[in-house]
Amino acid sequence: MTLSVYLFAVGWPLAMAAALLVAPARPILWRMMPLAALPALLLGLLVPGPQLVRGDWFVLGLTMGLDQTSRLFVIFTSVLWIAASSAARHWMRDDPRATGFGVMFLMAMSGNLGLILSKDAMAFYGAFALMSFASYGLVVHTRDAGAKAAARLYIGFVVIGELILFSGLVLAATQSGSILLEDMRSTELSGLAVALLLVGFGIKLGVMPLHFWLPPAHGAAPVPASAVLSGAMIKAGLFGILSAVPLGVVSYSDHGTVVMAAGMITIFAALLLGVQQDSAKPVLGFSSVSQMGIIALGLGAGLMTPAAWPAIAPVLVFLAAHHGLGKGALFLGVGAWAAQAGRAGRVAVTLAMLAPALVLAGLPFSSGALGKEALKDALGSGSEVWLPWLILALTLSGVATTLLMARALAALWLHPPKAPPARPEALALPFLGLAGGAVALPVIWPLLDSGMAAPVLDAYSGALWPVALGTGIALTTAISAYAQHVGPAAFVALLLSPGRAVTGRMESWWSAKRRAARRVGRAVPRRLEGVGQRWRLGQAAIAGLIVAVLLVEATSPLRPTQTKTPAVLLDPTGQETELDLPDLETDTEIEETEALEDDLAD
Amino acid sequence: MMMIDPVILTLFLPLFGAIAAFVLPRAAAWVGLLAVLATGGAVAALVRDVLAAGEVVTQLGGWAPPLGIALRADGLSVAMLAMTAGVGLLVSIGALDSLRDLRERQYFWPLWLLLLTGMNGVYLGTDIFNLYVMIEVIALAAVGLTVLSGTKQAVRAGLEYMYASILGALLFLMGVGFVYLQTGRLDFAGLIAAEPSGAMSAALALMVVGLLLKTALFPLHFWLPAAHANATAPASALLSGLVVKAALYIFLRLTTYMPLPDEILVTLIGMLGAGAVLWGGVQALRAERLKLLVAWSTVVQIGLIFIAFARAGQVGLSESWKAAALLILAHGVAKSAMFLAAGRIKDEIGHDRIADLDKSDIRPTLAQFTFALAAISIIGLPPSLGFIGKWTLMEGAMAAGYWHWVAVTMIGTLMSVAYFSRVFAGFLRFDRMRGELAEHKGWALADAAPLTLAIAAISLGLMAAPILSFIELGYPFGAQ
Amino acid sequence: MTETPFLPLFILLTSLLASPVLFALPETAARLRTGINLGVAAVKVALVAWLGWKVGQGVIYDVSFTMLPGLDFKLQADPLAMLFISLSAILWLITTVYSVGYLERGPHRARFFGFFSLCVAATVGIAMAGNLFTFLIFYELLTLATYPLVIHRGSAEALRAGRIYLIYTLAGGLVLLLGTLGLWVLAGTTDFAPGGILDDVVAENRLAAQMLFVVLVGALGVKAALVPFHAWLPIAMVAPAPVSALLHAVAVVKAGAFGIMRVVYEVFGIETAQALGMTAPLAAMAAITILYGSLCAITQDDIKKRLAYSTVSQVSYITLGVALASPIAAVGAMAHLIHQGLMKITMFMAAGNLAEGLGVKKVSQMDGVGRDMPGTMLAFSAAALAMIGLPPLAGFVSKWYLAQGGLDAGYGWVIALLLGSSLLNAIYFLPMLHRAWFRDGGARDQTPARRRIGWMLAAPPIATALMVLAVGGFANAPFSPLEWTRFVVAIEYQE
Amino acid sequence: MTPDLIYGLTGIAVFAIGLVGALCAQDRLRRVLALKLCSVGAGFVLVVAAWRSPPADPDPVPHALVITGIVVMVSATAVALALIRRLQTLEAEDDDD
Repeated sequence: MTLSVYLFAVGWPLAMAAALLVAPARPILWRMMPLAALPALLLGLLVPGPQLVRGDWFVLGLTMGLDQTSRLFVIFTSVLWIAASSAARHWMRDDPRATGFGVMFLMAMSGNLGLILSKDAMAFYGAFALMSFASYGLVVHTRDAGAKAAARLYIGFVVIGELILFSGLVLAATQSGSILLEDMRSTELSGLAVALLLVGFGIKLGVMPLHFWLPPAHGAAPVPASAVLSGAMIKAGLFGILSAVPLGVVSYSDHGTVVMAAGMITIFAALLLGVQQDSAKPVLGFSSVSQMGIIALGLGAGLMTPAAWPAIAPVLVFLAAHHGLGKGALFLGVGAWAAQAGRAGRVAVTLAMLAPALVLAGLPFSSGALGKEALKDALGSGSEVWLPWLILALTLSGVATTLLMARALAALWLHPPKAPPARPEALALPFLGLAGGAVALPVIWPLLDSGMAAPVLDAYSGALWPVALGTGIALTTAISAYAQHVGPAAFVALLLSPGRAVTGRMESWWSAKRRAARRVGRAVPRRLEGVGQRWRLGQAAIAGLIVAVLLVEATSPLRPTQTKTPAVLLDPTGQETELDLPDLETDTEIEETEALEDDLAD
Repeated sequence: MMMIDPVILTLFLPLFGAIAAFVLPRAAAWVGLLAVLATGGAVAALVRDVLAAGEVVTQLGGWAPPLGIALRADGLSVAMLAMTAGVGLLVSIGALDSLRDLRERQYFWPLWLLLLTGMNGVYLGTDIFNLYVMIEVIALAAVGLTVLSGTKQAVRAGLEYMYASILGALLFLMGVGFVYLQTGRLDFAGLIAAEPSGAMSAALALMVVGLLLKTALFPLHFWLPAAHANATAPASALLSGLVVKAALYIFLRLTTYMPLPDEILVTLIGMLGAGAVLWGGVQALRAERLKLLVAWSTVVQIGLIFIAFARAGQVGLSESWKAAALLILAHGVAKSAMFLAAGRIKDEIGHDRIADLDKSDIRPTLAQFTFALAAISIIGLPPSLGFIGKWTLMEGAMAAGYWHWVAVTMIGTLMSVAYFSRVFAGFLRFDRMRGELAEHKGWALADAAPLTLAIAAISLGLMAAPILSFIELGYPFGAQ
Repeated sequence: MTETPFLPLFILLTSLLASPVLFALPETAARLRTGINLGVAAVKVALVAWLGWKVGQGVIYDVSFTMLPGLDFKLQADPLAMLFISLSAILWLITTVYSVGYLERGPHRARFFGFFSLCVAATVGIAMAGNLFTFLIFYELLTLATYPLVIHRGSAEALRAGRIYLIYTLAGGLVLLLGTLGLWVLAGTTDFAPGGILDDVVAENRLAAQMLFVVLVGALGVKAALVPFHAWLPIAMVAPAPVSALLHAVAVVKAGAFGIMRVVYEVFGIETAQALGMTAPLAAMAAITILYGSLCAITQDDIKKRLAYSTVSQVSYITLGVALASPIAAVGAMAHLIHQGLMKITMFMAAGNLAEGLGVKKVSQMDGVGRDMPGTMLAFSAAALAMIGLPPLAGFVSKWYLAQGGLDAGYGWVIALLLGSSLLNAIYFLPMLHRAWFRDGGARDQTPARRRIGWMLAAPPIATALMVLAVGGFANAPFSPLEWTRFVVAIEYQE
Repeated sequence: MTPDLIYGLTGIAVFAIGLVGALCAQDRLRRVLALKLCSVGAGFVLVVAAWRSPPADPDPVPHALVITGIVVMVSATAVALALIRRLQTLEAEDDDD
């Protein structure tokens, strides 16, 4: 019974794909498209704990199930698929090859969900292959030269990857004596087997130097496909390694060294390659490569020091989910951006895209920062020789990601992507949903699995400066590029233009005020003059002054406060008398003060 | 030969001159000039006497007050006399040249000499009834000068001036009546000795208001701009430079002998002065004609002089009168120069509309230069006498802590820069001329008089120290 | 030593008395006017040289008479005054030559040279003023004498510029009057004396002394074109080239800067000013002005405007040097008084030549002017490089001392400021040189504006440029400005 | 109520009436008459000042003053009337034009 639930979750998309071949059912099926991944999501949410179900009846015997890791994987993967399929429904509405896309899309979905739910190597491999090959159809969908080239590259890598993976799985199965993944990952596999598995999954993961297929494919695929390719499918590589490689059991220090080195190179080399891209989606693809470099760092450390693995594993899962949601949101954002007809809408979408972009870049308190800090903590128990370098690389990865994000957003405006005529808001909804999920991840994650979330939640909130530095570099570069583009003179003029505009406006404001003031200044005296003449204010002032002076004199004590100064003046008799007033003055003063004192005493 | 007292000569020479000029209309100009010169000589003798004695007192006809009339000359009054004589002489010289109309020539000299008599009488007088008579004489002569040009505007302005002037004099007379009622005496000494009483207060109020009306302190200035602007140039120069000073002088003397009973009153007068500075400044900025602008600037300057008076404060008039006296002298010299120059400009260009000054292809450069020099003194830029007056005023105000008067003075200065620069722009702008620039027409005697006055206004500033010590001779306001 | 105590008075009177004579000369008497102009200027230089010799020997001339009780009109030729007098006397001679050439056919020459002469008299008066009161008199005279020069062209634009100039400078003068009165009321004297006269007042009433400093320096800052009082300077550029040269190099802005020196050193005394806490804000203001002026200069296309903003910036070096309150910086400041004068007058005369000879008034028209006017442009280039501070030119010497002084005073930021300012100088001067020498100005050859300039226009900038080379190259020689400056600073710092 | 008080108050009242007239009247002639009234009032006050209680002789000085005042006022009135006439003539000329 329970197996059938699992089979339903995996088979429902397949069934829809089959039904899509029947023309009359297509409209309703497209409408139902967002529901395709719903069973898997519900399964992931509702299954209470680790579960293993077997169906011996199925082919060679089938084992499916969920454990802590795969439960989280299936949840974020199905969320991504739901978002992508609701976008695809609108994206593909008028596409002549919509049916083919739908079929391939659903098949890839089925494969992706299936490999997560599989517990044995055969089923896993089958699902993995289904996903990989079906994705070819997604990559090649537009059929233009670029898409074809990308698809050719993609399929080449897929084929080689499947071969290597198959060899690795077979070897592992032989060595562990079981086809159950569980057994493989608890067996001491040989170095070769692990190497094959790592390379096989590494191709899907896109770690350098196995990344060549990834950016073109992500660029060529239609937006909903890119979102799942980047958000969900490359995580299948990680999931495969987590499932099949005996991490935390045996130390593979050579493998670990190589993976770590590859990861470190990946982070920054992808930056260098990514910033050279012209359009947004390949840039985002390189950003995915760069992010997978981070994950590779964790993997490498785990390979090297098994003791550190229990701390690293939950962080890697978190990072996978974080990147899946964020990158999926960004890809859908590109679609939403392209669907906007007007400038305002584009600006709005760009601003909205800043949220997942900054989350990816690791703004403090975002899932990006928490994940990276948690990874640093987890690595602390690993190799001490590597630790400082790892931490440095992780810190600087924030700068790298910021730059890539900036480049992607800039590329959006410089080389606007095309979109089929669709309802912009319909495309915006899944984008916003994923973006919200990416932002809210630190809150959601503990609700899903508090045990797995603990290391992340305990991590330091992260530093702002990498993002700020990246933003600064990006802005500087953008400005200098623009300056080169328009020429220095025009650039200086442009630099000054806001100042000029402000001063110009200030000036016009000021001159308007000045004109007004001048008008008032002219009018008021004229009016006053008129009033003065009409009411003969000058004449009235005479009377007024007489009254005022009399009033002041009447109200003041009849004692001069201004004492008379001594003067030599004529006496009536014609004799000169010196009026000796200074004494008088002091007398009056004394009297005054005495009077005052008396008053006060009273 | 019997030496006649220069005090008496100062008073009677212009009077006889006036009569002679009236009787001999053909020779009026020469008679007048001679009389002014002779008066100047008498004043010079008086200066010598005052320098020697400190003060000179003469009783007219040998009768002592209160029945007789005593004349007294001290530093301040002689300084005023000298200013009057000097300015009068130069204006007379200017008038020789600029008055062309026969009727104007005929009446100008008797009126002007009568005016001179009146002013000399004011400066020498020691009793208030005499002062009343003298200001009436001045008023009648001044009105005569105002209407000299005979235009309708001039007559109308003159009539208005007449009403204000007579009313002011009558208010003064009423005050005189009260004083006599109270004390039975009219001389200054009697005023000093008088006990404060209600009648004396009323007398003071009436006299003060009468004098304010005659000095045209805001808001009693309504008659002044039209009267000064519409008179002929020499008349304007005399009216603005000299006539208002007579009333100011009486005010200065009177408020010393009958101190204003209250600080509030002093402040009130200061506020009226501030009002004059501001309102006059605004009106000068608005004025469309050059002479009107100059007339409004007189209103401003009178306000400034009252501010100088009002910052008396605790120190009393014993200090502040110096600033007022310096400003009176400076304004007398500079303003008469300015009016004469403005008259010259009007004569040469044919109009005095400020807005059209720069359209004229004739540039009376010398008159313009004179105008600018006079403006320097009136604005109060160093080293002119106006600057010294303003310096003394601001110094006193600052020392007494009266910052508001300092502020008003500074605002007034800035406004005066603003309104005079309107005129300078008209002088110096050349891109709106109607034709080729005509050459300078050569100099006239009428240019020399204002130029001399303007140069005097500036260079007297360098002689401020001797002037100050001179006006203190005879302790006009007490020996501090 | 009391020989001919009236020597300073003679020096003042040479140009003061020449002025009315020049006014009175008819417009047509060009030859006579030129003769009087050059003769008086030459006599003045000779007298100044004599005076300098005497002052260098330690004689201090002092002439005074009383104007108001206790308040003297006082002329005093001390070493600091000599610095400014000799600058104005020498540059007056050169500028006179230049003006005669420049205004050959212009109108109102009588008026121009009359006021020109008056302007120099005022400058000399400012230099020799023995107290703030006398300083104020000449300061206002300078304003009045320069106003007709600024509006000499009589156009609407010139009048507008003149009005703004008048409003700024007269308002500044009025505030200076207020400050002088305040000083008089507070201290009871306005005499300049090394070490200051305000120690008692400061002890009694610190706030009043601080306010006095703000009022005085603010008022002088108007003419010294300190931001935010600088707006008049670029606008006053409509004046004819010799006037601009004079305003910028010698007369107006220098009067402001010189006044700040006098006030800080001899009214307050540098230690008192420092104790009042006023030097640091002044230094900050100067620093802002230096940067702001340069930044504004970059975007100007009009040559004279660019030079004007450059003046705003450069003159504040003087203020900065004063405000740093270090004797070494003071040496830099005073030397810059001379150096900036020489450099800027060269550039303005060169700019005038470009306008006269080629009709070039904008930087964008300067392509290839170096080939058309090699002498003028060589002079310009030398001055520009000196402004930027290239050793061993004049500008370098003053900047070097300012930087040293900054370190001495403990203000490390001065170095950064000077470097930044030099960079900005380079940014706005080098493109001009590049255009002049390395670009081809083919189109201009056909313009009708071209005409030959006579030697009276060509020679003065070259002469001043040679001086720029000399004062830099022989900075340590006896009687060089720098040497003299050290002498003055020793007095002002009472060492 | 001594006679001097009665006369004095009358004088003041006459002066006040004249003053009000001088300030309020519009007509040129009325204003001159009002000024005349003022002068009469002032003269009254001066005459009162001459009053002494009956046995004593009145003070002669004020009488002299009053006579002088009257003379001055008469001439002032004459000038004022002449000006008014002149102005009327001028205005009439203008109206004719």
